[in-house]
Amino acid sequence: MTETLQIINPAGEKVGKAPRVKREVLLRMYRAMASVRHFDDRCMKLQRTGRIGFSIPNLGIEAVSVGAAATLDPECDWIAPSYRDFGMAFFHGISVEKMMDTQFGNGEDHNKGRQMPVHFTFLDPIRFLSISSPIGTHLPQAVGVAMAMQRKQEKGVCLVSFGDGGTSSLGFHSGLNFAGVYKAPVVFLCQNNQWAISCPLEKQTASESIAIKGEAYGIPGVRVDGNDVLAVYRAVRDAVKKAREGGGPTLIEAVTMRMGGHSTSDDPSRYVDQELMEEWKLKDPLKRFREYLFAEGLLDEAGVEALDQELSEQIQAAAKAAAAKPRPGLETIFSDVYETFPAHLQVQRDQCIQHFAGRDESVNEEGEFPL
Amino acid sequence: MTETLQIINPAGEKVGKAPRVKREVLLRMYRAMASVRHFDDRCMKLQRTGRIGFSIPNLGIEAVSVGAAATLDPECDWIAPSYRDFGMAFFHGISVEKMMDTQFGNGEDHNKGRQMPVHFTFLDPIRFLSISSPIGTHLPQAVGVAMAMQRKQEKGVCLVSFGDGGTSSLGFHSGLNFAGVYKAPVVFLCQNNQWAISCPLEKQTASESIAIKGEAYGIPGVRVDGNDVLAVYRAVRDAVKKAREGGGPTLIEAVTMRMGGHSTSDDPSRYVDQELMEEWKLKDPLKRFREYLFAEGLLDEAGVEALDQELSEQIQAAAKAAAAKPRPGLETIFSDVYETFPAHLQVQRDQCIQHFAGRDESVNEEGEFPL
Amino acid sequence: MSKLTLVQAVNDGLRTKMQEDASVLVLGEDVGPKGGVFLATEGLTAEFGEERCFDTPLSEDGIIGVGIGMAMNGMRPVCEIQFQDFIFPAFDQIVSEAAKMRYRSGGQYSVPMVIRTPYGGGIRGGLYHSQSGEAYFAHTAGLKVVIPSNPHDAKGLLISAIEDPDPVLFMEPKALYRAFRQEVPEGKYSVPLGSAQTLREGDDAVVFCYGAMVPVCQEAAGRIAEQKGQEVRVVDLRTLLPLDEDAVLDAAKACGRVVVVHEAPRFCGYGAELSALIAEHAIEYMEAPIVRVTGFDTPFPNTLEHYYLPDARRVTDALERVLDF
Amino acid sequence: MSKLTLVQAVNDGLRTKMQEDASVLVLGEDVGPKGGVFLATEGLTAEFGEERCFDTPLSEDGIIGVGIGMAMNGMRPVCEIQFQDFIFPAFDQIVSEAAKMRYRSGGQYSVPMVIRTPYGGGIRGGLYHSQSGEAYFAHTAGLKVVIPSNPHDAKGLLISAIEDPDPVLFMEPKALYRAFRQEVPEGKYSVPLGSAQTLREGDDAVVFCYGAMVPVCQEAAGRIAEQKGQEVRVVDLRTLLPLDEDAVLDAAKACGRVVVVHEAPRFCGYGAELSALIAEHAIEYMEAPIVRVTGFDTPFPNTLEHYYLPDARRVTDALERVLDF
Ligand SMILES: Cc1ncc(C[n+]2csc(CCOP(=O)(O)OP(=O)(O)O)c2C)c(N)n1
Ligand SMILES: Cc1ncc(C[n+]2csc(CCOP(=O)(O)OP(=O)(O)O)c2C)c(N)n1
Ligand SMILES: [Mg+2]
Ligand SMILES: [Mg+2]
Repeated sequence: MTETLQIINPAGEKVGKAPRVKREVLLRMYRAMASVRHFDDRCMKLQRTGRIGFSIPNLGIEAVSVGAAATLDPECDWIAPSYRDFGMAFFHGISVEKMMDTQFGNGEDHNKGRQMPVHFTFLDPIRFLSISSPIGTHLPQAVGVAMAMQRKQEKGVCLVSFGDGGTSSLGFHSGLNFAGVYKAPVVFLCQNNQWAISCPLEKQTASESIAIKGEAYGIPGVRVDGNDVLAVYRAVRDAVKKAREGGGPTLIEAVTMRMGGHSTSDDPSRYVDQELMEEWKLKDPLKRFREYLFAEGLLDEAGVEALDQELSEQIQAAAKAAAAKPRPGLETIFSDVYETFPAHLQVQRDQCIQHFAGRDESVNEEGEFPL
Repeated sequence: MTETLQIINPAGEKVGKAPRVKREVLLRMYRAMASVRHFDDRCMKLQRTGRIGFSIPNLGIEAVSVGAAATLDPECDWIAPSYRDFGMAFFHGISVEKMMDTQFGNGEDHNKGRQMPVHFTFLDPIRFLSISSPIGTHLPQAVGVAMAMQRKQEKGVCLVSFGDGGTSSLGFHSGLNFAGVYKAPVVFLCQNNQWAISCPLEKQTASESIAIKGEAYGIPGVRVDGNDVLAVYRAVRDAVKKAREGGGPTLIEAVTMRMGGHSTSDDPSRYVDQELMEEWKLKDPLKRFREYLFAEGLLDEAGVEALDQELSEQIQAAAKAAAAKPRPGLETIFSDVYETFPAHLQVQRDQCIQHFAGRDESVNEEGEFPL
Repeated sequence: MSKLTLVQAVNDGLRTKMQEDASVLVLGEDVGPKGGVFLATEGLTAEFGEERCFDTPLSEDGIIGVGIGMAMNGMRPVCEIQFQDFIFPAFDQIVSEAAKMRYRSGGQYSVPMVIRTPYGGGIRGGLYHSQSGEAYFAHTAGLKVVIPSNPHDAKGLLISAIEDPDPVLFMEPKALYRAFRQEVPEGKYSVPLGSAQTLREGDDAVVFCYGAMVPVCQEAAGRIAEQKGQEVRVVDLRTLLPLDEDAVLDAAKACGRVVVVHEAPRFCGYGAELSALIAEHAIEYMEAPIVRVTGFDTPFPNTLEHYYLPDARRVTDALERVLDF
Repeated sequence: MSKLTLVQAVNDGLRTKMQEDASVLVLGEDVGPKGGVFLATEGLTAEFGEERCFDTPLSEDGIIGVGIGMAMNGMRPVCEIQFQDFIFPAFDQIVSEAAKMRYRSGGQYSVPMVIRTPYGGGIRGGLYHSQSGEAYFAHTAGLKVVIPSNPHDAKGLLISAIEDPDPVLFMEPKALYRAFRQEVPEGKYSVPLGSAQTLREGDDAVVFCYGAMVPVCQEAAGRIAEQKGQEVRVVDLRTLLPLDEDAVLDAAKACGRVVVVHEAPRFCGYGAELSALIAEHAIEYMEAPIVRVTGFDTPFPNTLEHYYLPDARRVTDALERVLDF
């Protein structure tokens, strides 16, 4: 049986060997996790009030993305995130304003309003690869990023994150296979949150664990308590170090639970057992880490309150600002298809702009996202 | 480390517990293996003399396909073969004439001359699924065949065969995953012949073995000496029995060596080490089984000679007959696209027939297959 | 008769065939207890059990590959691909396998399977929840491609698709899933594959369309009638492959002015085939250029999707252009 | 200058760019020691080492997915897909990912990658070693699609493709790999993407073609000149996406009679786009139907492949039809 690494137990007590992490990094991790909690909550409300079209709950899984991201060096490492990885962006200091711009798809969104909410893309302060809706496609891409590092003799590592459902995708198979063969400096992080929309893990795969799937590719697999940010940190840190030193890839399974619907359009009561949710509520990763930091004397109630206050205000302000920004210009429908404009796109762009010029700009804006 | 099951050693001596197999079945197995050897050899010659366009060497791997096929019940079981499985057809009594028709792609070919040589399809005497060139696509199909059996509450099993290269395909991943989840009555047989064209196994996967890949799907993996027909028989028989009784799928790795080029167009001297070939020559599966049958008193030199004579004549006659049969009619370009003819295909068919009618029928027939 | 939305009609069609024929199965992501992300399969697992309507792992290659195998062994699987945008991992199984099985086996094996999938814009789904990929499939001999535009046809065409002996890609215009209700007969009836339908008569011009563009074109035809007093024929193709070529050529010849409309990008889109067919077989009847109104040759945007999608204004403009030529 | 076959010119183009630019890499099945099944990559591993020309596992999804990642991180990968027929497992990576990366990331990431693949009939390869899938890709905004018809263009276009900042599908007509030799300049030169070439002048009719159909059309044009004394213009498109629309429309207008030729099936094939373009922008110049000569709407057969493939006779017949209209 695959073992599960744990350092802080659900009560916040230290039960394993804690990794050495600087005080300010620990606090940064806590701040990132709290930011996710606030940002997520705000996005749910924005969606319910019709201000944004869609979001992806991050409730309950904050430790996975933050613990993993905290091990990376933004100078040389890359992240190939999933859509449920707000924490990776927050830890690396991507601003809430930028993230809100994507949530609103406004004219200052880095994606120019072309993607749905939560499909973030950033170059700075860390390479944060363009999130794609098709599941699993980014795994071989991450391996390619890592193989380019090998060829450039850089020290970087690529961290790629995906869900339990993602293990069934084609990209999982080809990504891990290539990584194993070429010993690519890549760390595969599976956020096993028990569900792929309504599909429970046992209908996703009959394997004993996700970690064990590494065997099929000659890649060591490690399982950690995904609600324990230090356990995630330690496992990913070791894997990153190994990859950086030429030791090849690792597959890490972080066991957690999606504590909300799949997305703002999902009603999990159709398929999730309420008792199970109650059990998992007791394992909350933010509370657990907070207890730990209290016990270590690194944080106190007042600090938590001040932080919550600050984040809540900051995020509300960012939402307000993002909502006020104009939508992208019509020309953004046509730019970035290629680096330069082929003739037929010039014609289409000009016709489109002409078509709407002088006409009443209001077009049908209905449509609700179902998923 | 994955263990390797062996029953007859390279010297033909019994070193493991032989499965109970009726005398006539053993002899049928030997006959099928010898048929493959002769058929294969004849096809090489037919290709070299330009009579057929292409073939796939089966030299050295005869024990895998015959040992596996011998465990099946043609009344209820299905085969989803690879192109390197002549032995499966021979064991089940598919006639050499029919096979030669496909090699020549003549008008009596069951595929109506539409596929390349070696892409056999049969319904009788056993369901022998249409071989496809794209690697690995037949794995989920075989699982689907098996899942249909579950739903019809039939006792059948589907045996699906593929190469070591096939383990990297998308179909391997989705096929094994679905089979594991639904406990489909399917047996996955990997003919690990060390090469995918010029790609050696260690560049195909970093896993310790192919058998171990089953772990990723909750499917037990078994490794057998693929040059030992009784070892293959025993492993597949057990897996078939288990599947038939509702115990779910098994992955079997039969370790062997491709003793020729990938195909008639391949020159393996560019990438295969000659010494390795010499080593493997000593492990020849046909010779090994012959020694065993000699030792068991089931066969003698005279019997072998008579059989060789018979097969050689039969196969040469079949080739001659197949060569003499007319090519498929022009209308076969257009039939079987759908069950019935849509209007546009009727028009295209009529135009094509009219175009060639009364004209000199000779068209450019050049082109040599490179692979 | 009851008034159903398009997605309810799909559900009704599935239920009708599952009741009648035990070999009809439904499989796909979230089609079970959740009932599908659009609720097209709602209640089927409850009524028919897990053996007949079941959730699959997240693998479109697996869904279609397994569906093919089941179809070859006596079942009539209806595979759901959650969004048409996610069909591409199964492209090989569809194009190389399902479409070619009967042909390559000399007719020994066949794949009577339906692939249902919602397509098109209108839900703020961005690049990957909005695409119209019909042209990728309509180029594939051996497949049939069907797109209904209303609840009545949705149920009737789906029943025909399930009964068809060959693989059918059944694309459902998600923008119309709940756009309106229509009387739909109870129980079994069918609308034949391969036959277009004229939804509005007219001789001054003809607009060819399908799926979610049908109401858009009907609105445009109405505007032209109102504004110019000219009558535009609206032809809903319903089956894209095999195409009802006679219906297309007859209408083109009768009207002499043609507009072709779809949401998908223009370049090498399905509309090109319609134009080409007419340019080959009816060009001497043409009194104006054959104009296409389509999505732009870009990926599908998000915030600006309603500027990307053809609307009644763009279709009206094109009709005016051919009418005034 | 040296006389090279088309496949040698491809090899020379790869070598030239690999010598010049250390970020250029070659990956694919059997491209290493074996040199590719057509020997297009022969000698590259020996010259540049395993890091720069390497064999991959049997996974097209992996080849393209890994290629995309490398391209995003500063490399210029040239991925080989052994036969175009086997590209479909990578369809999702190509169509959903490579083609849309620049767009969806607002221009933050891009994929300067080339996918080389042999396509088309002529080697008795049956359904799965003969297909011409250009239409599946030419419908995809964000991709470029290039098909050379001779050794000179093959090298020059390949160099342009490798230098292009966007993903390019480079389809090589395997029927022409060793069909003839041509003078090919040594070292670096380029043929620009997006520009068609007139290979034979004429004003009586024009035939549009690409790849392996180019010599077939040239032969047909020669026959028409001989038999009827009429001059047929032959235009080799070379780049299918973005298409040189001006070249197409100018030639169509100048000649008034058009034939479009490709090996791929007709329905929704690339030829439809050419017809549609002309029917929209130059219909008033047309003096005859726009005729397509193509593969049939069936899978690709084996024994009868030479009855399936368009040949000079079929093209000549079509030219006669438009000339005599
Ligand atoms: C190829 C593909 N198929 C289907 C979908 C629809 N879909 C979106 S998310 C999802 C479930 C993903 O589950 P998992 O990988 O566990 O990630 P999680 O949402 O739990 O974080 C599905 C099926 C998709 N996006 N891509
Ligand atoms: C999807 C796909 N990619 C590439 C090929 C070309 N190809 C044909 S056989 C082969 C190697 C197969 O190796 P393996 O699975 O080990 O089978 P073996 O030939 O050794 O029996 C390759 C790459 C193919 N047929 N299908
Ligand atoms: Mg999950
Ligand atoms: Mg092999």
